[in-house]
Amino acid sequence: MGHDMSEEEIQKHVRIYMFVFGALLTLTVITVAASYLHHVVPMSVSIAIALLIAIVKGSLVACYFMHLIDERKMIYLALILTAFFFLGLLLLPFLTNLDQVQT
Amino acid sequence: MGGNHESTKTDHPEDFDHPEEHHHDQGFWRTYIFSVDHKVIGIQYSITALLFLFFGFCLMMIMRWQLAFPEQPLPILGALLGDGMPGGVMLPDFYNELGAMHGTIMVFLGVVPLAVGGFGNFVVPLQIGAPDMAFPRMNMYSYHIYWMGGLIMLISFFLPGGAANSGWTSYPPLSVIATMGQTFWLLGMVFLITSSLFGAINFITTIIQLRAPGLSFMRLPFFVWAQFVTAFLLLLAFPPLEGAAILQLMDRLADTSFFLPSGLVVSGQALELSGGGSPILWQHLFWFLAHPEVYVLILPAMGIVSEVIANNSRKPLWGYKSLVYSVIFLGFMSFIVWAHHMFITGMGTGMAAFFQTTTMIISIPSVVILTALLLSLWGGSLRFNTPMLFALAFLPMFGIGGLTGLPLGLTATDIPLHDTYYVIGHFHYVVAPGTIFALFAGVYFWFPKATGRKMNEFLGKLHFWPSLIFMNGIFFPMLIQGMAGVSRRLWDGGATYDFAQNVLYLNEVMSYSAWGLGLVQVFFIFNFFWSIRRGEKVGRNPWESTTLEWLAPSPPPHGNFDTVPEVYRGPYEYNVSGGDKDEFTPQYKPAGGGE
Amino acid sequence: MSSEIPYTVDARPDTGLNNVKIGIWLFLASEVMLFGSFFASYILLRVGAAPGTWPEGASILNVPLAFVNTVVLITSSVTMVMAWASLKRKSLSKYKLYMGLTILCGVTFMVIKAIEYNSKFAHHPPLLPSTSTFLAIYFTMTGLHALHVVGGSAVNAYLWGPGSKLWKSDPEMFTNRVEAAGLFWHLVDLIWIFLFPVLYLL
Amino acid sequence: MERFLGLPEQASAHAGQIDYMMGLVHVLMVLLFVGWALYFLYVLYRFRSSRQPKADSTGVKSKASSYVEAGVALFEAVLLIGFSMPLWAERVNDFPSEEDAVVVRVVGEQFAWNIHYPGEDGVFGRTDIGLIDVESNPLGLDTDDPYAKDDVVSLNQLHLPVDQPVLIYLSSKDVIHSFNLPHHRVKQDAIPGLSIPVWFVPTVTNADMAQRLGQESFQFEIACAQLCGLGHYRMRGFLTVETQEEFEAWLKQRAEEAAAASSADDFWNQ
Ligand code: HEA
Ligand code: HEA
Ligand code: CUA
Ligand SMILES: [Cu+2]
Repeated sequence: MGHDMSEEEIQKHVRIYMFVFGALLTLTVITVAASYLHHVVPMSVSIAIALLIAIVKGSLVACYFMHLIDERKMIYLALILTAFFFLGLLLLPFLTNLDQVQT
Repeated sequence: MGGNHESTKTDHPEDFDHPEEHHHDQGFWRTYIFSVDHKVIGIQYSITALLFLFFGFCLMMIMRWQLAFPEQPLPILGALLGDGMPGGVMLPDFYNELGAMHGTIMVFLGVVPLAVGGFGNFVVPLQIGAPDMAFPRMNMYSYHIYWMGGLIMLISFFLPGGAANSGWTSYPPLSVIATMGQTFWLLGMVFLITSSLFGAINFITTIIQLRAPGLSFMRLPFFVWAQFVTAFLLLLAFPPLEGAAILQLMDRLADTSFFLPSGLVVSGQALELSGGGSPILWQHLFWFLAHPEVYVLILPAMGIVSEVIANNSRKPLWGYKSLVYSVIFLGFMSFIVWAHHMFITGMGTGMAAFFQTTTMIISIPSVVILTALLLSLWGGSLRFNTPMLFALAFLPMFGIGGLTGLPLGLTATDIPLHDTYYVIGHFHYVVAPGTIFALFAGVYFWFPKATGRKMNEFLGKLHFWPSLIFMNGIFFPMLIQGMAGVSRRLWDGGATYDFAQNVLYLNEVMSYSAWGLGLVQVFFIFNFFWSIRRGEKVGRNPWESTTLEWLAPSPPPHGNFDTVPEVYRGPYEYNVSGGDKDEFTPQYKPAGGGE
Repeated sequence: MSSEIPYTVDARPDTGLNNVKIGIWLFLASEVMLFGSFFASYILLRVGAAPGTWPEGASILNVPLAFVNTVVLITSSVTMVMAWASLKRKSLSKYKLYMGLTILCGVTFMVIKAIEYNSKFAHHPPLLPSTSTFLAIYFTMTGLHALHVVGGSAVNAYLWGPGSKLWKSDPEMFTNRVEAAGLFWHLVDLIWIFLFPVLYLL
Repeated sequence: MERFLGLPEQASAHAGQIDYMMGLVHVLMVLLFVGWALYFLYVLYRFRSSRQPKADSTGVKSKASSYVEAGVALFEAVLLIGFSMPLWAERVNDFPSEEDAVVVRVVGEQFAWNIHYPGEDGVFGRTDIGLIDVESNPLGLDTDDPYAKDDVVSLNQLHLPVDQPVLIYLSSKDVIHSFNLPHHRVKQDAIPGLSIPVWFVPTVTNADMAQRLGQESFQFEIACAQLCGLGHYRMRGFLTVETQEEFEAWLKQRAEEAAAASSADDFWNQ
């Protein structure tokens, strides 16, 4: 974020914040509501829904509250690197469980 | 807020403040203990880390007695070591404590703090022409957190049951049912990790932000590149171990069972646990850190060696670009090879194929780096001073260490070699005559910058040659023993086993070499302290070097440079212009501007 | 001072960033990896659990309370970003108001958390980390997250109180600090956004 | 080659393959090392500053080093795809069926190896950690289970018939151990909570090995390769490879001993 912002720009930002706030609240309600669905749909589906919503919410926070939507190249590079290793880390349990020697 | 952003940009650095004039007396505590000056912090780190290295080595020298002469009382010292050595004879538990602590201290309290905290702190800001690190206060904290972590580790020796005794790898369930020392080990690790994280953030920010005008990334000295990549490894690989340490602390203190499966029976007694955990999980989290960690041990060393070789071969490094790309690639790949330490845990074909392939791939950039350094020598005018000797010896020693990594990295050949002395031999070749030699090279090389005096050359050579011989006397026999199948971490060095009998004689060879190595360090220690006061006085650039740190006074004052340096060229322009006398063009020399 | 460090406040022209901004983002990257290791452990333990032994979060944990806490934390994120925007508008009083609200939210979150923990301990038989692996990972992850909330709130409180004096002498540096604290606070929020469904709902 | 490298004598069907590959890797290593070392020594001599007062900054132009690097990469690829992966697949995929193999359960504990044979019926009896008794029932075998009646249990004594595939189910009671048969090129961690299969074909009996080495007698050893506590160094077991007849005789004898011991127990319990 450059340091000189005009009043209008700030106004615009604030409007976006309020919009994101609303979206986050709505999505939270949806997640909770959807979690009661799992008696109807299979577990895997409800896991997918919950995680999908969480990812959308997380992205909203990151992009707008944390201003990632317009950040500098250097920060993107560092975060892409992190994201890559983070995914590697999450892969680790699957690697372990799926590939244990068995007869 | 001085208007210093202005002055960094100006082409007339004369109006930059002169540090000396502002040097007010800050008192002993602020100057030497709670200093925020990167040079003081670097020296604090270096001395503390050297002491830890020496301590870690002493632990090993005691262990080597037991390995050479199992169950014979250790003369003199044995009586002083208390409970672990009744009558001077080492107990198996005490052996395990010493082994675990040797590994931990060498890696986390010795080499990393010296290579990164010490050399990184002292040299990096100077080499990029910065007045200090980006966050000086955080820098100070990271040193103080470091020694506290070290202190916790030391205290653990005096606990009932002694220090941690489950190896530096701390595999559960063994580590979870171990004595209280393990709790301290974990706490200590949390401190050390936190300290390293602060350091890593600081280094990355410093290198991105504080490069002098004109110093583009591709003009950075290779040492800075190595530190840059190292910092990323620390930043991203350490947190998972911190997480794992927290989980293991929970297992030990809150009776959870993250790493404990159901149905454990220890000494015939079923453990009361909720169970359901996984011992392999720890191994994954540990090695997710610890493999990048071993590159943390080697990259700064490669950086030091490159600086010393460029300087003392008096010519540009061969293939600077390929060095830089290799080191970046190496850093990147080091995150996806971790499970090569776990081939024997019962790994299926898919995972084994993946991890041995990545392991073979990661050996290629190492080969490229070594090749570039070797080719750099061709056509040079080699000066064999002490730092150069250590740097040169690094090459074949790292060569042996690296090459022995190959049979370990292939699953089929890892079957007989895993957890034998072959592994111990492999990595000691890379860390001891490899990294330790590089660090020695660095000490001899930058000592004049830190103190304004050179270390004694004759003593230096007296230190180097026997060290080289003894190092090989210790570690080559390990490869032989490992081939013969002798397991590591054996209290009696394998004497129990029939199949080990015909390589047992090597235990004595190794032990005598280790004590010999210990003995000749006296030359170094003496030289070090003697030279601080009595060494030959030198000017700013005793080695006739091209990089920026040699522009600053020796020792550099607070704020480092008289004026903000500007950079006009790449890092290693030795003898690039004609003539038949040795010459060099420092990075801060403007284009066309002759002598 | 002679050794003033460049770009502590102003952006370096070629990177477009000041030191604090890079520093805080790197720190956040390491935090992501830290929590990543917990999420990885969670997955591994859950996938590896004997069939039928992994409880459904909602059957043990209190979803309504956690829902309220989610709302509280999201709100605090908004007030945090509003606090920063107020500084951009050069209004310290507005800033104090929003920052105060953020701190209040943080405290509310902790109070609710404490109620939640207490009801677990008071349960018969008590539900402790050692009761089951699920509870173990629940307490560890939420506990560590709670520590982050406490730490973040402490920083916020400092910036609300004594730290805000800096506004007078160096408003830009102060704004940068608030921004950095904000980034940390949003990350804490973001982590909770994932913790909530993963632990409570699935 | 295994002689040259100092590996233990080979005693299993796959040992030769592993050793062959071990030889190949070491040939690559030695070639690289010696090649570079010769270059290195020459350079140190040729370009010392007294002989070469001014460096020539041109640098090496030859492409030879790139070819060497490419060669190394190629060699590694061959080792990987041609040797390591197939060998590994054979070890962890191609398990013999339980009918064709001698099936044994090996359970590590601090600091001993419990060996458990299923007996005539080929089915392991039920075990329960509640029944474990350090002295009399280290495995916690449930003697009321009909499958358990004929099971044979021994401590640190693993007997196997020669030239027959062996399928071992490896686990541990307490901490991680590692089941290492140096002569058979077998090593596998024993991890509590998991039962990990290992297989191999022993090809040399104790007696043959004694003869090969010109010794009076010979005993294969089981070593523990993973740090497991203060007795790690002495967690040594014995493997006896013998003819089918000897093996069966031993099993029978063990079964009788066990029966005698348990009836003695009963006597004292009355
Ligand atoms: C600085 C530390 C360091 C470095 C750089 C390396 C480098 C490598 N390591 Fe090593 N390793 C360790 C430290 C290190 N290692 C440690 C500490 C352990 C044990 C941990 C424990 O269990 O306690 C270990 C264990 C270890 C294992 C696990 C073994 C086991 O437990 O079974 C494996 C397996 O793949 C492995 C592989 C490799 C490989 C392929 C490389 C490659 O990167 C090497 C590439 C280099 C080369 C191929 C050299 C090129 C040489 C030339 C070009 C010739 C030059 C010649 C002259 C100059 C004459 N290492
Ligand atoms: C960086 C890592 C590092 C380094 C440098 C070393 C260095 C040495 N190591 Fe160690 N070692 C490990 C890491 C390291 N080691 C690890 C991780 C293990 C495995 C542990 C485990 O099983 O869990 C291990 C295990 C290990 C074993 C196996 C034990 C066993 O399996 O039972 C042995 C056996 O001989 C050994 C020996 C040595 C020796 C003789 C040195 C020598 O090379 C030491 C040389 C040291 C110096 C030369 C220091 C000199 C310093 C000074 C002189 C300071 C001067 C001070 C001032 C000026 C103030 N080490
Ligand atoms: Cu069992 Cu080592
Ligand atoms: Cu590794």
